[in-house]
Amino acid sequence: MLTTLSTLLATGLLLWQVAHQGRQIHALGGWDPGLGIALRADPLAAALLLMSSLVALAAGWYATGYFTDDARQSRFWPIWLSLITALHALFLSADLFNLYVTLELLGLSAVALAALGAGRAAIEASLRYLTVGLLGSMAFLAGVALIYIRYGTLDMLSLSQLIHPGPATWLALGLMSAGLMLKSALFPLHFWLPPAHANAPAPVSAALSALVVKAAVYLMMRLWLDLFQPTISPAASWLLGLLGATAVLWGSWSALRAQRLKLLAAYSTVAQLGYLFIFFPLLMALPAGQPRDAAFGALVLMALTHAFAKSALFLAAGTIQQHAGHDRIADLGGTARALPVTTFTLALAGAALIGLPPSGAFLAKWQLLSTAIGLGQWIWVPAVAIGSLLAAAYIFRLLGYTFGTRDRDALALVDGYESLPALLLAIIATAVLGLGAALVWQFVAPGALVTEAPL
Amino acid sequence: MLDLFGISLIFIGIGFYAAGSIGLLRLPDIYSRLHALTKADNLGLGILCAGLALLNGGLLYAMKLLLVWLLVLAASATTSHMIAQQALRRETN
Amino acid sequence: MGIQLWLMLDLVLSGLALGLGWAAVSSRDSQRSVVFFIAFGLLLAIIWARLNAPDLALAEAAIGAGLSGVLLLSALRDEPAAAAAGDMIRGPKALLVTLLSLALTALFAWVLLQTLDVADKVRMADQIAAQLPNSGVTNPVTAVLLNFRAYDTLLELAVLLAAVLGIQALGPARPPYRAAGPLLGGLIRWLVPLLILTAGYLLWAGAHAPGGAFQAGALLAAAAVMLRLGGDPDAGLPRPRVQRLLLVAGIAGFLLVGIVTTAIYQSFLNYPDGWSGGLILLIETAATLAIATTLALACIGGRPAGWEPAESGAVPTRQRESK
Amino acid sequence: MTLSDSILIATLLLLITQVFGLLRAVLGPSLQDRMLSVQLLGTGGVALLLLLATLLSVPALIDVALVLALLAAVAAAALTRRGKDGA
Amino acid sequence: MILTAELIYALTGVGLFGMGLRGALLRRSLLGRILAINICGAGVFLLLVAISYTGPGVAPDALPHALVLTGIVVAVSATALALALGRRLRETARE
Repeated sequence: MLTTLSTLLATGLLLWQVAHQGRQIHALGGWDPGLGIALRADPLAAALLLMSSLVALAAGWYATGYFTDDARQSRFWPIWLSLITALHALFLSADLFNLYVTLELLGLSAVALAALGAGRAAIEASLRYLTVGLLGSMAFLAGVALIYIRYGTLDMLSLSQLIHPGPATWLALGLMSAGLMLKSALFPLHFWLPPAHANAPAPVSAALSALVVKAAVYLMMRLWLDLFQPTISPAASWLLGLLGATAVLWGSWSALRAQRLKLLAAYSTVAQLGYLFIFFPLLMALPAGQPRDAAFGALVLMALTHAFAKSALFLAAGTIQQHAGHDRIADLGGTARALPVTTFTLALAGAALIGLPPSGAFLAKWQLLSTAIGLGQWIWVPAVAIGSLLAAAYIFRLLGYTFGTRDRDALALVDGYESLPALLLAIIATAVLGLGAALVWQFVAPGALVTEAPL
Repeated sequence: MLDLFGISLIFIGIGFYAAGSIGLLRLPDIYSRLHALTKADNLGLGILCAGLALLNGGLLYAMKLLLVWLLVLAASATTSHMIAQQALRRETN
Repeated sequence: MGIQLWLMLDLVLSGLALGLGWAAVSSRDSQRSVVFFIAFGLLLAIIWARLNAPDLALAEAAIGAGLSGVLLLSALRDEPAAAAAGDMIRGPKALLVTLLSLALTALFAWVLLQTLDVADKVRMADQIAAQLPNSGVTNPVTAVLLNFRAYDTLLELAVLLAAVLGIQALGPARPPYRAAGPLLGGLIRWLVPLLILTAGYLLWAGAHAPGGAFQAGALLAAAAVMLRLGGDPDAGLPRPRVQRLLLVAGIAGFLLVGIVTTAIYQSFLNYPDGWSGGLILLIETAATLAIATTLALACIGGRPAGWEPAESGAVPTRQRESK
Repeated sequence: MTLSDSILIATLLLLITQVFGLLRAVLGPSLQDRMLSVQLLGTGGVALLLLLATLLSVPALIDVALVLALLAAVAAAALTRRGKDGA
Repeated sequence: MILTAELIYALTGVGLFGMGLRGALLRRSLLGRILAINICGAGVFLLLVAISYTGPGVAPDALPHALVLTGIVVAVSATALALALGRRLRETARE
């Protein structure tokens, strides 16, 4: 707890520094980047750091009440901290091989945490999660090797000066992207995500869905929108956009048909990640300037909103599961009466997932649509519209059941302390990010990832 | 002259290895294979080490090679014994 | 003539590597796969030696061929022998996957041929050579691992730790082996001291010659594994409380040095001039102990008895043993 | 023919004996047969490393040979230990 | 293009990578998959070491060696975790 708090404090300091002094570079060990490893904190990294610190804080707070016996607590905490370490190291790293190591640390910690969920399903899912993750890391590593062979450096800042189009560059990008797509569960490589996320303990699910997959998406952003951007034609990013759009439709549809609450949340993650990938072809088509900054800000806002909303949803689901003993959606009648705060959290998080005002996602989707229309890329509009409708459908279906009554006598009013973290996260997702969206835009935009000059 | 002698020893050592490999391939059952193999390659390694020591000179170097050889000798004696035991157990079951 | 002979050697070695790799990947049962994989590890150690990478050859001999082998073999011990057959997926899907991987391999090879022609071969070698005198050690690989890219190594220790924590969260340790007979007992009596001795030597040698924390840690772990194979359920490891300390020793050593250097020089892990050698040895010693404990615990495959205060996991183990 | 060429030829020949030895691992039939063939690769590998140490003039490869010999013994012990079932 | 040691081993590495990839996608058993992923990784490692080789008697580029050393340790950690998970899975099946 204390660790998480101090991490948050440090992140806050870093954020302030980045906001006031621009991008921060730290060459570890005092060696030139390339020989040594550099850390980089730019607005994007700082925003995601803040996101992961807040979510980790809330989920950690929740976990103190969730794991009841000492043994499980003592197994959970060290791995939990190593997960957060990995996330933060990943967001800050500016070295391709170092990123591979952080990816592995993240992957192994995530698997170990997911396996804490009791039962065969959790173990089975985390095994698949592990093999898929390892395969993804291997593809990523092969790409990194190719980059080193071609350019003789792993430092992303000096690489951005050297990089130019060519077969080695493209194959390296392809391999790294394939690995990251596997890790970020982009359709059709999403098959492993729903079981792994749905069977983990609630605070773990929250971190996995909100943060861990985001790490892979963050790296995709780094590669496509920053490092490799000058070497790829916008057409290549259409593939990502199309896969994203398919993910939106398929994920939302599966979420609508899900029988379990946590499975619903997991499928919704597949869909929400899809939106992020729809931004790629738009951003690639835009020249540097205000419209691109606006679209980029929307992408970050979307990612942040999803992180807070989804972690809130999973934590609320955990509370429901603990009180009801199950999370079958059809049997959730009476929940609204027994757990009003938790149900309110579900509704708030749901609003953010659908993209209702005043949530951050509303503004982000608005920006997404207007950019797509402005660029004449009409194809994304129906995907976003249908996806949002489907999201509305699965959220209202869920809420409909929770407000329903059931024959057995109503559960006692037991909402308390443990439902607060989820509520806070949901409030951040809807109100804070919605009302403070301008700040996000302002913070992220000036440096919107097109600052090519190192240092 | 010393070099020639050393090289010859190395080739003789490799001859033993070859004998071991052929034995491993051609002999009919596991026990005779085991026998052929361990005899051949342990002896082969010893002779080869002697040849290398002659080529390079230096007492420390020779001692190191001797250590390596003794180690392989002891380890392979034990492990082939264990493999034989295991094979025997498998057959009696 | 020399060049042709080298090329022949290279072709045989790589042919063998491909053959063993293929055998390990596509054998019909897992027992066979494991044996081929161990052979593959041995061969890889030879290939590293051939490619002038003695540090890697050491690590591969210790970890790749040795400890991975032990790990996989004890996994075989758990696995029912019958689960072997029909391991490969067949049919149209298999054909598709084969074709796709073949295409990717061909593409990769083609790109590689294009790239090797144009790429600058020097890469980082010059910079490493130039800064080596300032690194405090003379073995360039150790300089990269513990000075230039020390941060990677720190995170790598974290990876090891995370893996072993994950393993221990899963359940109690594997049942111990029965006590060693005279034959194995004899082997253990001289092998274990020799392993420990060699570990110490490699740790010390790492500064100026191939060797270092990983190789030394792996050898120590191998010593622990030998003890366990001989019937010691705790693999010669100290009490759980001490084990915990040892597990984090490597990371703690790194962080301590890192924080102190940050406080003094505003730069994480920036060793002061003249101190580098000593600090590196300090960190390496801590890391060796941590790696040894971690790898040994990973081979044990779960919580050792008495790991958690109210642990009941040790009981079934004992019961199975007495059966 | 120079000295190092002859050592190179020796190395090549040794490697070829290893290839033949590994055929036993492919043919089997029993696990013990395969293990024997791996054991051959272990001692053969030690010899190969020693030859390479001279050829490439990297004396550290002798240390590698030593470690390989040590760890081959550990792996072999693990290999035979698993047969003792029941525990 | 002349045949060099660098080229031979680099291509072998690529071959092992492809082989491992295929195996990881086609093997059913956990052990088989893990082995295949390890072979896949070994291919990448071989590629890295091959391109750092500069001929006998010349000091090679040490950076890839250090990376591969890190990679080997990461791979063994992942293998150990995967095998422990597999064991746990079988135990839960028996219970």
